[in-house]
Amino acid sequence: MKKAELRHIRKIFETRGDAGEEVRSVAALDDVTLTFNPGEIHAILGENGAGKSTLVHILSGLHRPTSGVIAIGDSVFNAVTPSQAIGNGIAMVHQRPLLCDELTVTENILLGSPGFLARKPKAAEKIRAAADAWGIELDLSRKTHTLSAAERFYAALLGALLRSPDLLILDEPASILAAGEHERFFTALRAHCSNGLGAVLITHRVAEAVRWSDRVSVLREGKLLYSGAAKTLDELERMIDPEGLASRTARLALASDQKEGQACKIGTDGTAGLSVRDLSASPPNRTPLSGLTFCAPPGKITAIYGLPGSGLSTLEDALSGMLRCTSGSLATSAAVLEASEVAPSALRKAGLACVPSNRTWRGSNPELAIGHMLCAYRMPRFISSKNEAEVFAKKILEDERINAPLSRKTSTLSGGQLQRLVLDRELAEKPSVLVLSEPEWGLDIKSAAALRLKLAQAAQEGTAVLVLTDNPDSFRDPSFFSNVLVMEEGVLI
Amino acid sequence: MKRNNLKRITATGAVLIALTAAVSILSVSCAKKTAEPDDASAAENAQNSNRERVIAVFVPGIVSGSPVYEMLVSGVEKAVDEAAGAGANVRLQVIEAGTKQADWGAKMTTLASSANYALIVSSNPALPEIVDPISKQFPAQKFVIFDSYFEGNPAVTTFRYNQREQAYLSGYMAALVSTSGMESANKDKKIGLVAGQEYPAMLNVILPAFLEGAKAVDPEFEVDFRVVGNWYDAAKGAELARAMNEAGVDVIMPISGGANQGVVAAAKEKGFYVAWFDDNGYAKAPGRVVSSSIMAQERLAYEKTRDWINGSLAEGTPGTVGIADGYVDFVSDDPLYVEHVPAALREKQEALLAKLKSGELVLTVK
Amino acid sequence: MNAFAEFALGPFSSLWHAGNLLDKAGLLMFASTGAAFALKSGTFNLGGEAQIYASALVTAMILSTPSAVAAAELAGSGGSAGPALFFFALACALALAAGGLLGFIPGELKARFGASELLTSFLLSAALLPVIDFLIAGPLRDEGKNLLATPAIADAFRMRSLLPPSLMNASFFLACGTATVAALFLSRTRAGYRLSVAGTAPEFARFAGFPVKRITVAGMTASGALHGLAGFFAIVGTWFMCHQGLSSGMGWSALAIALIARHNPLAVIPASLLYAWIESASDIAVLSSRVSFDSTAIVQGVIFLFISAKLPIAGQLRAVLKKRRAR
Amino acid sequence: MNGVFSAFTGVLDSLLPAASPLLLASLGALVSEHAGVLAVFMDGAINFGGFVCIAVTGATGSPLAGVAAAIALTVLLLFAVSRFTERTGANPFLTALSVNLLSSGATSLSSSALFGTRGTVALADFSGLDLRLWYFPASLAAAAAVSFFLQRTLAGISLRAAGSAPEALAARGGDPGKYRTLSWCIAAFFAACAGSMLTLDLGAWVPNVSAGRGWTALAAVYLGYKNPWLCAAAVLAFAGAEYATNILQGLGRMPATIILGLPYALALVVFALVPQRKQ
Repeated sequence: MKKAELRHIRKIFETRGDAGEEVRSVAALDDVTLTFNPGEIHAILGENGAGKSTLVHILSGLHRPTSGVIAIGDSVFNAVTPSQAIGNGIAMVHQRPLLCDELTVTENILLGSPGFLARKPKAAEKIRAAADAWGIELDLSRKTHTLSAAERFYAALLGALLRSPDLLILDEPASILAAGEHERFFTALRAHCSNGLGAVLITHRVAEAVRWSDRVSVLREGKLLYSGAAKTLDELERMIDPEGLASRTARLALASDQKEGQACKIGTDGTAGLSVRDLSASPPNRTPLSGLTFCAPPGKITAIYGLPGSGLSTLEDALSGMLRCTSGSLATSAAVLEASEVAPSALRKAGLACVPSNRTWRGSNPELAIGHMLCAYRMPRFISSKNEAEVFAKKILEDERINAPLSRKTSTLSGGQLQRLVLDRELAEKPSVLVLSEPEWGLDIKSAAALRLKLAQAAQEGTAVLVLTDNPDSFRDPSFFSNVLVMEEGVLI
Repeated sequence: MKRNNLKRITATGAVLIALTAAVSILSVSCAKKTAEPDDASAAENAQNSNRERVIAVFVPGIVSGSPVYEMLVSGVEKAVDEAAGAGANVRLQVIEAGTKQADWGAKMTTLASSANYALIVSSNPALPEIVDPISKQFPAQKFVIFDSYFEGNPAVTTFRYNQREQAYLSGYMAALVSTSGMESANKDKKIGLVAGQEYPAMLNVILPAFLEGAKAVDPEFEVDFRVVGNWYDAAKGAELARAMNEAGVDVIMPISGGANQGVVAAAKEKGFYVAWFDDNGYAKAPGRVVSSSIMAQERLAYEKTRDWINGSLAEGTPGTVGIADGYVDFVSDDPLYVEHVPAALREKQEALLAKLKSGELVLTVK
Repeated sequence: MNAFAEFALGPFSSLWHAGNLLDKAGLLMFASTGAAFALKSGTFNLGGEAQIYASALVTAMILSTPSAVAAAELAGSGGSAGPALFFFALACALALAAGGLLGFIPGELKARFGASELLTSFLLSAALLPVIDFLIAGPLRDEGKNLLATPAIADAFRMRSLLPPSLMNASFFLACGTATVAALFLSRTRAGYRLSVAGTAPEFARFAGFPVKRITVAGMTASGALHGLAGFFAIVGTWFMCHQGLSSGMGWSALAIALIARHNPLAVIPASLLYAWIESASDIAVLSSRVSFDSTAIVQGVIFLFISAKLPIAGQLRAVLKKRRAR
Repeated sequence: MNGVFSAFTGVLDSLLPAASPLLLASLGALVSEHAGVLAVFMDGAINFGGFVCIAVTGATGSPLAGVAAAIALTVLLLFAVSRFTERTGANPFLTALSVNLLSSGATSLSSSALFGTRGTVALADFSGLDLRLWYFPASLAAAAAVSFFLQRTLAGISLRAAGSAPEALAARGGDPGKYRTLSWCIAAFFAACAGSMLTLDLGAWVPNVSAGRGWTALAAVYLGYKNPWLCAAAVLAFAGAEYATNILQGLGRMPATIILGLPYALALVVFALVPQRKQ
């Protein structure tokens, strides 16, 4: 088992602005030196954009450092390629697992392995053995586009494990796994690490780091603040969020709270908020919805919690109109829509806005200009050079302190920035209902707190906020929600 | 938002032009070799007080692989060489205009407008109609166009072949072979014609005359007429020929450019016979090609160009040439023909030829 | 160097050549604006050839109907130009409709059945080309002549040459205008914005409630109609009759130009000019028998190779240009 | 009964060999399609391969050497163009189109240099190979090989990933560009085989002998949902339609030229009506 080391790593990204703007350099990593030992779980903490992902991408060969070296065992590299990284025992499981949708699980796992023939039965045997060792259940012959998020994570994990790595990099694994699975997974990881496997765990969940890791490193704005034995929760949280934004939110939520304590009665109040009646849908290869009836009252924040595979993602698609429902209806203060009428445009007319879980491709698109992404609902019929839409978009960027020209592609934004912009865009429509799917997914404590502030504000202004989440951590502060519903196998229980 | 884009476009534009330039240098410098003799002769001419006359051969297609145009070019070439050898200051330039008919007009205009050419020679039934309006724009430009017929323009002189005679000869021989006892002939009174495309001369003259010739052997004869759709799909030509053979056709006349090769290949494989058209084709498949009715395009092009250089050509009138004056003929002295076609058939064909030559049988074209 | 200059400057050596270059560029511009339009909306129109051909045939047919001929005679003999104008406009409208229809069908098949428009537009084109060939060679041919073409349209319907004797006419400016309008439509209207968003980000467009299917159909239909415009002007401005094989190669050239222009209708203008220049230069080189067809094919092939390549030289040039501008 | 049977075998006799070059071509297009490359170069590559095959067969007298040279040179040409495309980030559609232009120019130039003609180059005393019977079985075997390659070899799996998820492949240490180039080379291999089959069958090379088969092959890839066996079925359907139109022409009921468009019209109808697989 080898030890891996990053020495004096510096990574500069160059961003180009609009015409006339000079090329600016942003240091994503600034002189970072870190050691990853075998047999250890090494957690890397930091807020969004602190450089956690860049750091492990350099280690796994997806990025080239601007300066500094990478030492693996006895070899020293200026930079590694992905295949060098794999060859030297470094395997990574990405936050959004990089899988080829057209291939089966087995084929995905075999992808990139040496040799000529793909001995699938033999490979499947090996994969199954690894899966058993980690307590993973997965149908290996399925094409990966039919898998749930957690299954995709497992597929990617098995792919990494089959390269028998010395060092396993895990990018935010917990954001995908449900509570029970989470526990089982980390127990297995712990066990394997005690056999000598090294693990790098990127996470924004401080509690997770405290509970499972042997060593913690904290990054902030590209600089390494701390690296050493795990500290207490408080110490670490203070290090990451010195302004204490997170606790302020909790107080705010309590102050504005007029809890109902129980589910609103169905069908009594269809004139405001969102009321859903008997909604059913049966999309292929996914959990069906069978007769969902619930309501999200105005001025309240309602949550629906469900494990992956509970039908929560089907519900998201149904509520955003991306999926045709077979029966039922959906009502807001502005309109009553039968299942056959539910479509994105009809929903928007009815005053419903949505922040989808897939921000990259559905809520936005990497190829789109930021301005075009923000003005989706506000483009005037004829676009003059200084139009309201442009003013509107500039204002949002200004409010979010994102210094980027409108013509830049959204692919240059960090995940957190994108999430904030999508939310702002939807909120700006002053919706009577706002549906958010996994709003805190990938957000650090600070950003998550800011998000909650915004949601609370929107609720105070009378919007019915509906949060769909499979992350139990969302309920660390249960007072934030006025009502929590639980979904299982396509029904609310 | 667009400014960035524009800048990129301008930059790429500039690069493109630079690159095009570089590539063109390469390619044109390769072509320069052919250009040199021209330059040399041009310099010579400058010293010569005798004004040079350039004859252009305008090829509405591509010379190579097309017997009609190959014969045209070599005929004109022969006349020009001969005249130049005798001290006349004439020169030849061959211009290929490609197969797209819509472009011929513009290309012909380019030639006419350049006023560089004393005479433009060409060959295609459709050309006079393209040339006529151009000629009105440039009345000084003279044209001689073979394989076509046009009246009423003093600057345009046309000659057409009696293709009815030519196709009649083929049809007659094909029917003779089909009814003979030759090993691959069958009982069906069916012969075939494979055309590249349907066009007026084909539908109005060649196809009917081919049938007419066959019916002269036996009135029960039919012609199986099929079309390839282009002038190059040889595999389709072969498929069509096979299908025709299955349907009882034992002699096929291909008039389909490059696709003729497909018919020949199918004939070798399946063992039916081929009637060749326009030039001598016996050697294409010895023993399989049983007929070659030709037009003497090379001779005609040579003679008329020679006459024009000498100033003895009757300009502005259309002429029709045929068997009687020897511009349409049947190749009967090829050893392969003599070897593979039974004497009885050859005699009958000779008799027909004699009747046509003597005027006993008259086949006029409209 | 001399030979190169001859090749490169050939198209500008006379009004005749230069005018024809502009005329060719104009026709290509209509068609490649159409191709760019389809690409922008996220579709691939491989049926351009038949769209041009069919519209050209329709134009030639309308303008040679007895009543159109009579109207042209009336206008020609000093009478009212009204009826002639009517037929001219009718032909234009029907050409647009014919091209549009041939774009609409693959678009609708995609929207309704999810059939790849890449394939359906190609198949539709391949199925129609022989039919049009047949119509021109057979029933619609000018019987009195040996041309494989429809009867020529009357003088009154022909666009006047602006650079006599060349073919160049107002259609070139109309083409530039069309490309500009298309560019403005895409960048300055909501419909154009939605069309290009649906093209680059289909899932986002669907999520945002844009009528993605309608946009697909509209993009393909507009693409077809713009190809149709090329067919229309090919008849009234360039050839005055519909020859067999009139559109051969034009559809593919248009697609290549649209790709060179990176789907941007405004960039289609210089790209068409560049393309027409290369073609004209090759043609002239062949006509003056400097080079053979083969070498021009190779030159064009090499240009195609390099035309979209991001070579290091390009980057350097860009840097130089930028420095200059900064100064 | 016997008559029907012999008619049927007659149909197969002409149908299957005619379908074979098309099947080979569509297998090539299929592989490149899987790697995310739209194989618009097929037509030019078939012509190029066919020419090399006839030229070398003529020079050496051995069709085997002809086929081998055809494969080698066609693969080399497309390899070079593909590397160029990858290295310079050029638009692959345009560079692929350039192959068609280069092929027509190069074959024509070398034809006039080697044989003094730019037209038909017929091999004297060469009457086609007596292998027609084997064309179709060989092509089917190629389909099996392609299917095996795509499904059962690691390179095949990587090639498919290079087309649908290049970033996933890159993260696993594979180079998508390398696999795209591989796909060009495989397409070149099949194009050369198809070209050789066409020209050896004719015993000659004819300019533009491929006559659009490269495009039809591309269409067959879509009709066959990118599956080798379904592609074979699509090719058979195409060839069947073509065969039917050849027969139809003989009946003389319909203008011959219109009939030429029927296979495409038929394919269009079939493709529009058959339900599409969801992406």
